[in-house]
Amino acid sequence: MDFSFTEEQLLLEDTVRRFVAKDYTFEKRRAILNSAEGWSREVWQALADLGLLALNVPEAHGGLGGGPVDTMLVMNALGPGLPLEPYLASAVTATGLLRDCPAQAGLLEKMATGEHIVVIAHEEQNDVPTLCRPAGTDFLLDGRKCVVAHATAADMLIVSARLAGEPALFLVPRDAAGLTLDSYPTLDGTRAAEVHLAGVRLPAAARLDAGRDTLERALDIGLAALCAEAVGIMKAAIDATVDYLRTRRQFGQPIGRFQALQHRAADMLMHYEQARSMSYLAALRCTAQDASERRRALAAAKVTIGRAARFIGQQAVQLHGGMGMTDELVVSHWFKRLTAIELLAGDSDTHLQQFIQASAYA
Amino acid sequence: MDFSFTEEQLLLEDTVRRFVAKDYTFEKRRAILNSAEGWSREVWQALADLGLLALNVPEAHGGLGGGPVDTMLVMNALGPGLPLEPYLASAVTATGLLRDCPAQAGLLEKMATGEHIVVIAHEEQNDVPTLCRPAGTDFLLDGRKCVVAHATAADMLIVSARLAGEPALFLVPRDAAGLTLDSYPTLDGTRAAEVHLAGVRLPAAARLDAGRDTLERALDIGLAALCAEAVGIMKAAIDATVDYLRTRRQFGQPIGRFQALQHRAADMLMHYEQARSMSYLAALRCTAQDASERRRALAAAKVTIGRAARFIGQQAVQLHGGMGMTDELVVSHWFKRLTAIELLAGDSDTHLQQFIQASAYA
Amino acid sequence: MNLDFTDADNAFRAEVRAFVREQLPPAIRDKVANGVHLTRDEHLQWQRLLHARGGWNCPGWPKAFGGPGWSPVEQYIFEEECALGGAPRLVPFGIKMVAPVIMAFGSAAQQARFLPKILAAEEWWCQGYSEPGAGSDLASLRTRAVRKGDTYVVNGQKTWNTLGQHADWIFCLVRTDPEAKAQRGISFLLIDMKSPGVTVRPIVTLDGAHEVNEIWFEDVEVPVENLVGEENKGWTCAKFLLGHERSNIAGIGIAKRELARLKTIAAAETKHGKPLIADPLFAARVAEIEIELMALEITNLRVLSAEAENKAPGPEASILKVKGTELQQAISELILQAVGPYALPFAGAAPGPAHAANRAAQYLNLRKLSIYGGSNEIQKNIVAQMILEL
Amino acid sequence: MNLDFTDADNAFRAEVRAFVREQLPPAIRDKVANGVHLTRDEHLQWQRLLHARGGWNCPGWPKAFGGPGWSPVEQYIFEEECALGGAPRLVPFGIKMVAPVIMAFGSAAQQARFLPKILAAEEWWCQGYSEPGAGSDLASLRTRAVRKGDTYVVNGQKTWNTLGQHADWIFCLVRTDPEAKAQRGISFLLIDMKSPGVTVRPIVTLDGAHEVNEIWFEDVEVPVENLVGEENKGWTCAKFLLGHERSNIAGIGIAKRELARLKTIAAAETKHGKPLIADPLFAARVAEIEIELMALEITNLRVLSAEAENKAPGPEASILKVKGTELQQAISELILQAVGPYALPFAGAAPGPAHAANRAAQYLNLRKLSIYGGSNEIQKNIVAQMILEL
Repeated sequence: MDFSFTEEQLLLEDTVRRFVAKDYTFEKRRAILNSAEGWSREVWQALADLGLLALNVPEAHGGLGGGPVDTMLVMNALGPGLPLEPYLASAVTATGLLRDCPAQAGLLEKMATGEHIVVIAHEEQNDVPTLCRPAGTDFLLDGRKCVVAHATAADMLIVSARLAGEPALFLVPRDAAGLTLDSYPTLDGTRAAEVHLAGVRLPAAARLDAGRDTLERALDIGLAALCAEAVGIMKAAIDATVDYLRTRRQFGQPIGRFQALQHRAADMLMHYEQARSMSYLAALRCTAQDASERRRALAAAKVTIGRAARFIGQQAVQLHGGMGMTDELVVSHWFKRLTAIELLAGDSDTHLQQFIQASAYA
Repeated sequence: MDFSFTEEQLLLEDTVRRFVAKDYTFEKRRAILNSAEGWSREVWQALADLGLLALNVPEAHGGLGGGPVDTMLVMNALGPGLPLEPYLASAVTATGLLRDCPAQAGLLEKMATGEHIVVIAHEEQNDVPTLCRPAGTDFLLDGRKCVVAHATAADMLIVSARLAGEPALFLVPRDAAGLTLDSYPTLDGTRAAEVHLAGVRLPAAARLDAGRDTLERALDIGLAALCAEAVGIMKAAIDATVDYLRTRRQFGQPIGRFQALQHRAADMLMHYEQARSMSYLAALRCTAQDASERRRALAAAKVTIGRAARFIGQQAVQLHGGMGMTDELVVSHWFKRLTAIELLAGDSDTHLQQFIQASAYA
Repeated sequence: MNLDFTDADNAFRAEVRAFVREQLPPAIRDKVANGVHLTRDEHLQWQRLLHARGGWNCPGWPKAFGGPGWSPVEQYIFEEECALGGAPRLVPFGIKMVAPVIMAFGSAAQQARFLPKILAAEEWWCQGYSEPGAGSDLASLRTRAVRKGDTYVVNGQKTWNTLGQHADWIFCLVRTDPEAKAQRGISFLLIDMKSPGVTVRPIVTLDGAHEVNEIWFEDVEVPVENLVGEENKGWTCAKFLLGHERSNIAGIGIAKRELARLKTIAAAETKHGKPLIADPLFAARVAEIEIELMALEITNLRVLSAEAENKAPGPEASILKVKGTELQQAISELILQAVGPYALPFAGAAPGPAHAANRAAQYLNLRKLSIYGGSNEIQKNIVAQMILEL
Repeated sequence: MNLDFTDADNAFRAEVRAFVREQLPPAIRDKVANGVHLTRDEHLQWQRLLHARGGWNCPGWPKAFGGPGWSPVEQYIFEEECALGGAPRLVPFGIKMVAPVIMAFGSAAQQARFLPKILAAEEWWCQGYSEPGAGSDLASLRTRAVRKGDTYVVNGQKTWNTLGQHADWIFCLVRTDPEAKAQRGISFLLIDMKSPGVTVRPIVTLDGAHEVNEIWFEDVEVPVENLVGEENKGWTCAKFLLGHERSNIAGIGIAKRELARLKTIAAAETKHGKPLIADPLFAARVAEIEIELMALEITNLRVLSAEAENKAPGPEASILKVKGTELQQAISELILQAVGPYALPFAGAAPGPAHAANRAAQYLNLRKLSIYGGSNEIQKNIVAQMILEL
């Protein structure tokens, strides 16, 4: 048992933290948020230059061969900056999937340099499946993927579909004929889109040599990173709230002297410490081979992080009073991202039920 | 809509309150608790003399013809005294059932005077039913009823059993051959017993002219009274706790000056007010003809009262610190009765699920 | 004792219900249903429709001032039916806040000048209470009014001003005696928003809305006849007003409407191929809230009933505020959960089912409930100190 | 980073597990399983079995004093395996409280006199900290010790003394300088329970148990050689001791054992003809707790790991105390709910299934967890003030 990090890992975290503090300030992010694209290619290149896009790419394909613990530290540090770029979607989740597809080495190399962005389009409304039918040696895709984060930023989409009743994955260029994106902002500022596929024709090579297991593990790698992101934001929100409690005065004293608010802050910290512990577990188990052990750990982590995200987000706003409600302060933006994270990748109750199932209660 | 009480009702409540303060002190109760019988026939007679045993008996049978609202006020006032006598079981629930059985007028008259005590024996472990088979014009009963409060104090038991697959009710003398009681104390001090029925032979007249509906309504009348009892105890526990917070000093000031404890006390009061509201609803709906309206109201009341009982009971002990843990102070005894009430007549989750069903959610 | 409304109450309820059903413009109803903020004109349109019905836009007003002269229970029924029927909440600053103060403390001239315009929904009022350094702690406010002949010259800054961008008038607490301590030396002043020196600066909130403002006063001249009550005795008005602000503080009608919406959404959304509302865990979460709401409705009616017997509307209102706002927030949380990922599209985007549109913004917006009108922490202080005497 | 125990740790765990399985007397195991209080002899029997294994009854002691010299992680594994195996909790007053103080501050003579008797489980210690007027607020304690020649004469009263009826010795905080303020003027004194003038008065608790006492001192003469550390500097010992009391404060092993018991009971009890554990709502309540416990175990290991790196065992222990006790209490609540009406029989009565016996008494008894050892409210003060610096 070892809770320490290597010097390289600490250096990596520190690098990201300094990048956020210096090059991804709240003001800069606001300008990017209000831009037409809603994300910054320049920032993306900066992330590439820092080696962050190569982190999860195997060394054989020009990457750094990092793993979930490295990613956890990066997401901890990146979280408070509320990045609008598809780091988690492309450099973590999609990379995590493509890493298992030997034929995609070339694509991975381009992702490591920042040249290509890839996101997974998997969710469907009310589970109406996207369908694939063969057409000669080609495939035709029809369906709709919902709330695909960063779809417009992507060069390629990894689309899941049913082929003769079985799940299959396809690499679809964003400019493929028949593919249209209905893009919109989401509550935390990131852009997402409805992905409509109407007879999108793909060559046989577009089908990925990866099954449901590969997809699920990639999604779990993404989920662990999402947990780490949340933990980073929680820490920032607690620090800012405690600062506010120390400086804001009412009834002749700093409001942080009021015991009820002290206990609330203590409750926030306790939620955070528990969330942080589970984020460690998520990072260490997200690549586990035993599916039920992995499910149990990840589900438990998401439940813990979901509850903590809600409590800490809401209380950070509450303890900031009216100021917490303003768009002007970063605290409301942290709250919004924490709210989104609770909804993303399955809500707390869904994971609670998955945990029960994976634990074979009855 | 009218939340006021008649002068007679207020007088009744005041009478009971004064009886508890003067004639049912904590010391007196402790002596009764430690006696061999565990309850006091002398107190029972005093309750009869005050007219309380006649309260729910129809005027035609020598009673006062009172209803659930009168009972609510009595239970509010009686609750803090933690009576060890079978008031709720006999004078409320069993009376509520027998009132609907025209043939039992004579028994009711004896119950009104205190001469006879009757309790319902209905619960079965894991729903293993008590069975009844005809033997000539007689009936034979076999089975086991569990945790029947005050069974040893009763002259008669109303026993539910299955007769040819249908529910039926029988009046069984406590000294009937084949009926044995395995008696024990329960956590709140009242005695209960396992009721074993082995070939208990009863004449045809022992069968009550009452079906499942009558039994269910009587149990609901008892449930409403139980809610009112809890509300009375909650009030007493809050008053005592607030008194303690005002007088107990720590770190140079009364502990009631600490904001976290103030907020806890406020939370206790809010639970109490909500519980009190639902106890009104329970009293007014427990005799409703519409079964699903009645179920909805009673289930909602039990959930509210169960949650409040737990929170207020636990916090009354917590805020009293070590003193709250002692047998010497009444507060721990209120906590124990509140704990028992939460478990009795169906726990909170059971009623939550009944509420969902009665509300036709899906 | 009984919990049933009288026949007269029920007839009145039916009358209000029919009115709302027939008169509320569908465009307004839809906006309310989707949590979209109304324009000034839409607010006023609905208020004028109510006004035309016999002063219904001023449900708490006595007949003497042109109101309907309703009992607390009738007011409760009215507000509940408006909420259930999907009507917008009446903007309270004129009708529920400044008007009662003017009725109780204003001169005959002030009553004649201001009340009819409020009643006719011709003038919009807003509130100048909070300041950057004085939120719940009103006694520390710093906006100054210095008397010069027949005018006060006002300088200072107010914040968390709701919908002041629409307002014709603002009522303010201002400091008239800088030497006096705490609540003394404060006066209650009515200020024309068109006065030179008044600046309204929007505060954008986390849901992207412009609902609150900062108001700046720079050498604003206010005629002394706009002082309500005595100079330096404004605290009396302020305390009186706080009591009145609290009618309908629990928001039972709104909570019932939103609970019904939650159930509708949960019946339409599916989980593992079944309606979400059939999921035992989700159903239990909904039921817990429904039961609490049942209890709170009765608690609210008990407080109303005590009020009707001329017992003062006391600190019990703090209980209603805490529980009522907690419930509204809890319902909005479950709605968000029920909607799922389609709650994420923001700022008007609505790619998902119609019921999903704007739910996240509403959830975010409702976080204000536990902060404003005296934060829930302050309310618990009041419960502990005023009711429990700790 | 990794969360797995080392091979050496796992081997050690297996060793402890085997020992407990083979050596723990079944009668004691059954009593622990049913929440029945052990006798003095039963406690000592188990301690001596552990002692014979190489000082295992003193898991935190260094080898120099005859302990096993375990790392914090090994101590954690040891306590977890003892709990999981159904062993009684080690009574902490000698081994975990007074012994570390004597090791750190005691004279060589004191170490020679007292430590071997603790190690051999020959002398039972109890604690004299709390007083009727001083619970969490130790600084206001009033028990006096006046020096007369070579003895202190002690007068006063201690309360919430755990299992003092079994004790041979008591360590006390006493006031030696009545003029000094707050924590100053307090000394740390070791008192023979057989001294004339010591009276033990039982306090019966709500579960009917005799687990705590009041201790009265009337002109009790204590040799000055029983003073630990310097006169009037007892606070230093007290603070040091509080740090040590907190190892295993989260009670993870016990919580795991009780959670397993809860699941077993919920599998045996039925609801609507199915096992209770298959009820989705009940299962969700169990799962919420299991997940919190998973998290707390890792949090605990993180604190241990920081401790192992010689970072001080700091205020983080307060987090472990609050969460750990909340979880143990929550598990006992669910056990009560699972058992249902058969939880009501009390005081040894057990008419229902075997798993139902004594569950109510245990639930009641465990309310102490959030009160003693520094109430959970005090712990949150510590978290806010020491960690968050509010």
